[in-house]
Amino acid sequence: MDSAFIPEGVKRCPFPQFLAGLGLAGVVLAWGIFAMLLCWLKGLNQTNMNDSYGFALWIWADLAVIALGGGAFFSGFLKYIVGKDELKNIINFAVLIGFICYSSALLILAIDIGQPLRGWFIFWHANVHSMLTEVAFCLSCYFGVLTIEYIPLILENRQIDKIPFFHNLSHNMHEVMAVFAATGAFLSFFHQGSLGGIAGVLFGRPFAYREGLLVWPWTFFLFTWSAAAYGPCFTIFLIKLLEKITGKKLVKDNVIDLLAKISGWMIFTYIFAKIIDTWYWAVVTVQSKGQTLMDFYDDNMFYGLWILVAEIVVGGIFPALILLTKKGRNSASLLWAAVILACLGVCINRWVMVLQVMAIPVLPFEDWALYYPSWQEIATTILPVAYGVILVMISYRYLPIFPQEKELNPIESH
Amino acid sequence: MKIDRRCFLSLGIGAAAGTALSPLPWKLMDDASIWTQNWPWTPVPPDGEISYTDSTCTLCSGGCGITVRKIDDRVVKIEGRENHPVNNGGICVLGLSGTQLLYGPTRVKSPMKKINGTFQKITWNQALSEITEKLLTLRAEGRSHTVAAIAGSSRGTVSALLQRFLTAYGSPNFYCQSSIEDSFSLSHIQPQNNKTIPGFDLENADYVLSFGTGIIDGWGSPVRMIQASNAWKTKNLKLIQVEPRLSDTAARSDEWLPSKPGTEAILALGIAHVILQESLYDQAAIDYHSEGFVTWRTAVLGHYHPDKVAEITGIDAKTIFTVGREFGQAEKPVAICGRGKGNTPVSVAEMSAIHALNVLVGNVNKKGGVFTLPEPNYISWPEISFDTKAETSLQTKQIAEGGLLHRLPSAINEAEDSVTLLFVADANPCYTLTDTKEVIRAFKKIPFKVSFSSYMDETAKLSDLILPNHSYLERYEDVPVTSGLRNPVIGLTKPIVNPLFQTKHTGDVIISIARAMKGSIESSFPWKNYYQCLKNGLGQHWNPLLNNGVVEITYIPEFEEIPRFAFQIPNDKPQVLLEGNENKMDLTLIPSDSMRLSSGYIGAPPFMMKTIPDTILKDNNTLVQIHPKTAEKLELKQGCYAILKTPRDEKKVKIHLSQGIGEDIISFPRGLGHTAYDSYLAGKGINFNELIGPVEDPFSGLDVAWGIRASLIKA
Amino acid sequence: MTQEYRKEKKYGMVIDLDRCTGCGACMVACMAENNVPFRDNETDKLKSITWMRIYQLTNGKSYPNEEICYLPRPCMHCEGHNGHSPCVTVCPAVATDYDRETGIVSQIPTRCFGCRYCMAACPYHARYFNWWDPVWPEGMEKSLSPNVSPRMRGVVEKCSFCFHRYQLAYEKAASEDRRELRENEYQTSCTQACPAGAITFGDLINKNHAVYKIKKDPRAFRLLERLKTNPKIYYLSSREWVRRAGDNYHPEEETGKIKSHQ
Amino acid sequence: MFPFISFEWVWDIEHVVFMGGLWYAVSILGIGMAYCIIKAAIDKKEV
Repeated sequence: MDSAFIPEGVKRCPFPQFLAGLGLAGVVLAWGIFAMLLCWLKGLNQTNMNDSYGFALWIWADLAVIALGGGAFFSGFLKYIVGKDELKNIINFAVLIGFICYSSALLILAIDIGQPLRGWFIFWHANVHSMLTEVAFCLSCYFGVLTIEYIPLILENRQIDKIPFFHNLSHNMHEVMAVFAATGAFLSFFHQGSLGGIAGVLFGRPFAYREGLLVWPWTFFLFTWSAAAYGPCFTIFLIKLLEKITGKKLVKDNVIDLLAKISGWMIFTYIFAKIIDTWYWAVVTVQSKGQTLMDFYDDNMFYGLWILVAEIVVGGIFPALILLTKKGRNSASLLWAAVILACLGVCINRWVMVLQVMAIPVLPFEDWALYYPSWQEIATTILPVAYGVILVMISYRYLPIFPQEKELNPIESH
Repeated sequence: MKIDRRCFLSLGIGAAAGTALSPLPWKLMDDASIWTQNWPWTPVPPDGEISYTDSTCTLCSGGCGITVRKIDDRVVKIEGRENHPVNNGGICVLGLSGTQLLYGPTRVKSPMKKINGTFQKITWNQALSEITEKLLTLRAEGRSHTVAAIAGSSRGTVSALLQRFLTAYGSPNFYCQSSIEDSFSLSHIQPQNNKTIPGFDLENADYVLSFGTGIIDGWGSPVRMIQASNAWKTKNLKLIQVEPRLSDTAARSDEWLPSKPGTEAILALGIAHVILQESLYDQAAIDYHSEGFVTWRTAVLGHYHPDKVAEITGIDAKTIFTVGREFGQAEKPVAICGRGKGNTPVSVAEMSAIHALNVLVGNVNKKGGVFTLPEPNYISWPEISFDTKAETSLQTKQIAEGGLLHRLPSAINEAEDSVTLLFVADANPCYTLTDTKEVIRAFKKIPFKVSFSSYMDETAKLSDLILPNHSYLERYEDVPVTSGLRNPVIGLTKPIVNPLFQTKHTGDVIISIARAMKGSIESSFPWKNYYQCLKNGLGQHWNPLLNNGVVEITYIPEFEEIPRFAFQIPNDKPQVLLEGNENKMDLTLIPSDSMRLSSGYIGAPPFMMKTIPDTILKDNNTLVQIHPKTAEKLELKQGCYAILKTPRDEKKVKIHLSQGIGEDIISFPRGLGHTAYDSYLAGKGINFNELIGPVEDPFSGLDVAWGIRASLIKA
Repeated sequence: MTQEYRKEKKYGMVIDLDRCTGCGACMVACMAENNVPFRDNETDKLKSITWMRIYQLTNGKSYPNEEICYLPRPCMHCEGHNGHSPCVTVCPAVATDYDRETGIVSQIPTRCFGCRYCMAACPYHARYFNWWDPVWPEGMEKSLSPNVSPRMRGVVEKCSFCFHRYQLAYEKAASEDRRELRENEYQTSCTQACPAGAITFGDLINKNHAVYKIKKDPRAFRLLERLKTNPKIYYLSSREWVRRAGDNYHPEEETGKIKSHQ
Repeated sequence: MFPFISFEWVWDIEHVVFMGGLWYAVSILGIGMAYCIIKAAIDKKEV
């Protein structure tokens, strides 16, 4: 039925099955959109956020998807700047995931702010000292870059490609893509960093506050680093997941292996830096504020040292060690474990840097503030997932996302 | 030109690009944000000319001077009046929230009549003729004495007018809520047929021994007391607080004596024992001010040795000795009583035991001490004229024996048709009287109830006719203040704004009813209107009052006019016992007062509700305070629900653990649990008065219940 | 000192906790002055807008040795280092600013777009978000003051040291050809209302103002001084445990002895 | 945001560096895209 649009030489599921899948994701999407509209029309009283939890689930989701979407900029950086050419087989997908993650992040931000119609004030009345301004600028610009990187992919659709203008445009864009990618990497570096800076500059919150270099707290660099380290893991995870779902091999092992190895090194070095940072912070920064490490992990119902262990050891050291060893990378189950743990690790890190910061009392006479999200918050947080699934489904069906798919899955002529 | 897909696509993209480059989206974006900055549903208060007018607050018995800020004819803020003898610029949460009462949804906007269970608007003419007819019929039937009235206070012209009307009409059934002043008066021998009121020169005292008095929790004139307590801080004066609970006053005192609840009188006698034993008393002053000292002295020395007192009160003997000595040796020591806000009387025995300390050390009727003052009868009106009807029906016995309001509900419940018509002015008995369930049952038995309330309170809601008074910011009225001051003060409320609704001054309503009754009743009310009645009644005080907004009544009594304190020989158990079976209910429930809770007849406005901590009210639940050990015994946890049972009622409460209360005591916030007023107040928490009932002082008959036995069971 | 220097003011407060009775008058005075909205259920204190909030501190001892201290907490109007208060630096849209003329941290609700970053930055929880549209029951909007615009849903608000009072006082002074305000001409609503006289307000760097002297009282401390927020609210307490509750201390450290940054 | 236009603009190092970086990035993207589109249009005509 839609075979004219499906890339040549690949096999896709029957159209009704595709539609059913779309419908399923669509229902979840509709639920999310309903919640989103509630938040916009009735206001943020639809959430369980409060004056102690000005930042809550959404901001975590925002930071998490941006970290996970970091695979796009880092693979782009590796391919176009460093020159790891094998990654061209994965870059399309990385760009797609990045596009989904970043558009979701922007949407979440638009729901999260109390006055969405005034959101553009962040540009117009920009305060250049605010990390959030930096985030907004770099995030929107980088989203522009991702769109630019995604457009040629769309233009490669069989039908669109027939139009000479689009064919040429696609060609031209590929030619200058390195420039765009470089700009993207530059922007990414800053917005990933400034997202880290958001927590790090809070000198009123000893749990979040970090010393740093010039105007940038250490979390600035740690966030960039961790996004570059963990983002590719998420890309690998999704490729593996897609391969499982489609029952096809989509990317050659050597490509995955290369990305996994780079990711492993990145995680390893990141977690090393993170441990030093945590140690310095616990021993010097926190002490100077009259507090001790255990003030942040004690005397409440949820946050214990387990979360620090989960983030650094389980979600950091473990996946790093697996990905660094050839054996680990070659074992399907270990690779699965590594990428899942890594994704969890970075998500925990973002959680801690948002929600635990809010939970910890700073005034000695205040108590821990614990919070659970309302269904509207959960629905709007799941919304991007449904949206992502739909976009992946459509893109996978109609666009040549995986250049190696044809070669790996030859169709017997009919 | 053929419109194919290709063309369509290009057109679409072109259009999008064109629109994006045009000013349109930017203009829309800008307009949208400007719209959010001016949302039509977010009010924009109109600007106008600022003016300030002085008046007097009537929301509690404190009588603070206020300065009202207006923008054109709108009241926007109430502030404390500078240099006012009562509050000198200070103000409390209730006084500050007054604008919300003026403009709030609880106002009764016109006369209302209950028809088939719902209120309907009627005109003033209809309302007045209806009430007049009722009164005339009752009088013709010879049932004048079945008309009763409840007033919030026994003082002031409006209360006096109502009482005057009842008297002229021929009913002896005029009631007011008893107060701690009654206890004080009864512990003195009156030289004339007049009440004795206490005057406290607390600012000049140098040692304050408080028996449960909520000095900064709303006792006396609250703002003035807070100011006095700070004057003590500056002067390094010692404040000793005797109280079972760590109230704000106790927390602020120099020494908190956590006595067992209800044993205050015994502790006072123990302290007296020390003073007597160590001869720290002032014999000359005792002779001058009191009677019956010698026998009393023997009794106290015989029965109240600190060791024994320590056992009963839980305060160790050493402390009793120290306090006794300090009190006896201080230059101007003052002992005061009246639990919490002091709105409920204490037994005469307790009052005597405590005030005896002041008399012993001779700190009576002198600077820094307690004064015995005559009731300030400042209103001078012509004599009431009676017809024979009135004269005879005035001879009937009061429905509630001794004129005690707390006896009224049971009297009504016991006898049919004892009250056929009830007026309620400046009072909310269906909320403030204890054993509220019984009160409401009695209230419902009365065929015709008339409320003068400005607000739809519990009593107004249950009435058959509401004749709404102007709010205190819309009317003239004298505001007599005696509570805790050195000298009585008369304040004046003034109309700050024109009446917003179709309300009428209660004074005017009473006068017009009286005039419509004709005959001797009419001639007892020879005034055109309330304003004239007020002006004439205040005589010499009127001009200074009108000019300054406040006058102080300084009166130095002659020797023979001074009421003399009567030393009461303490019996074996001077403490008031609690209602309830000790074996079935082994906990003691006591109320707790706070400045942020309004427990009087005015319910808390929204601003005030905002200040209530979540350890007292959470959602619609009242939290009771208990000691962690009590909780452990009862298997209760912080924040859990429990059923609180007393002999009068049972309620579901939440538990709050506190180290500020002794074991086996439950502290319950007073002032919540309204069922009327607005959605900001109604249904929030539980009314303490529902859980407790009257316990009479055998000597005076006053309701002196200070708590009740209770049990707590995990819900 | 030059004329230029004299023009700069640092308005601040000294709150005497020995005098404060916790009566709540400052809270309501603030609400009434600043058109603070209210709702049916205000018992969730994490969603209840109280620019001035009173904390109840306890010494943590058991009955009958427990002690209570009330601590009123307005916005601290932190100066941070050279005007870099925790919230001002993070606001992406300059909706909150440190006014160098008065030392007041301003908040412009029409500029704010509700990102709540400033709330995350403030360790004192002095900032409040309008989770709901403010609604006044019919008729009660008459009690609103025109000097302070009611805030719409979705924006952050906080104590402004009654900045409108400063402006009104300044206008009045200007009309009388005076360049400087007298101490009593500009006082906040809470200061004025406090029946305990616990709050003193004035210019912290003006030698003639009461606060200038009182802040040097040995009982004085500020909240969380170690965080270098440099707040302009000083507290006085003669009780050591109260002063110690004002900051985080290691067990071996002596109360008030930590060298703080200026 | 815009020098000369926005009233918040201050000629200090922060604004110059931060906004400079921003406008630099935006220019690259804008010029790049413009180049691609125009070239594509021209190429199309030549086909």
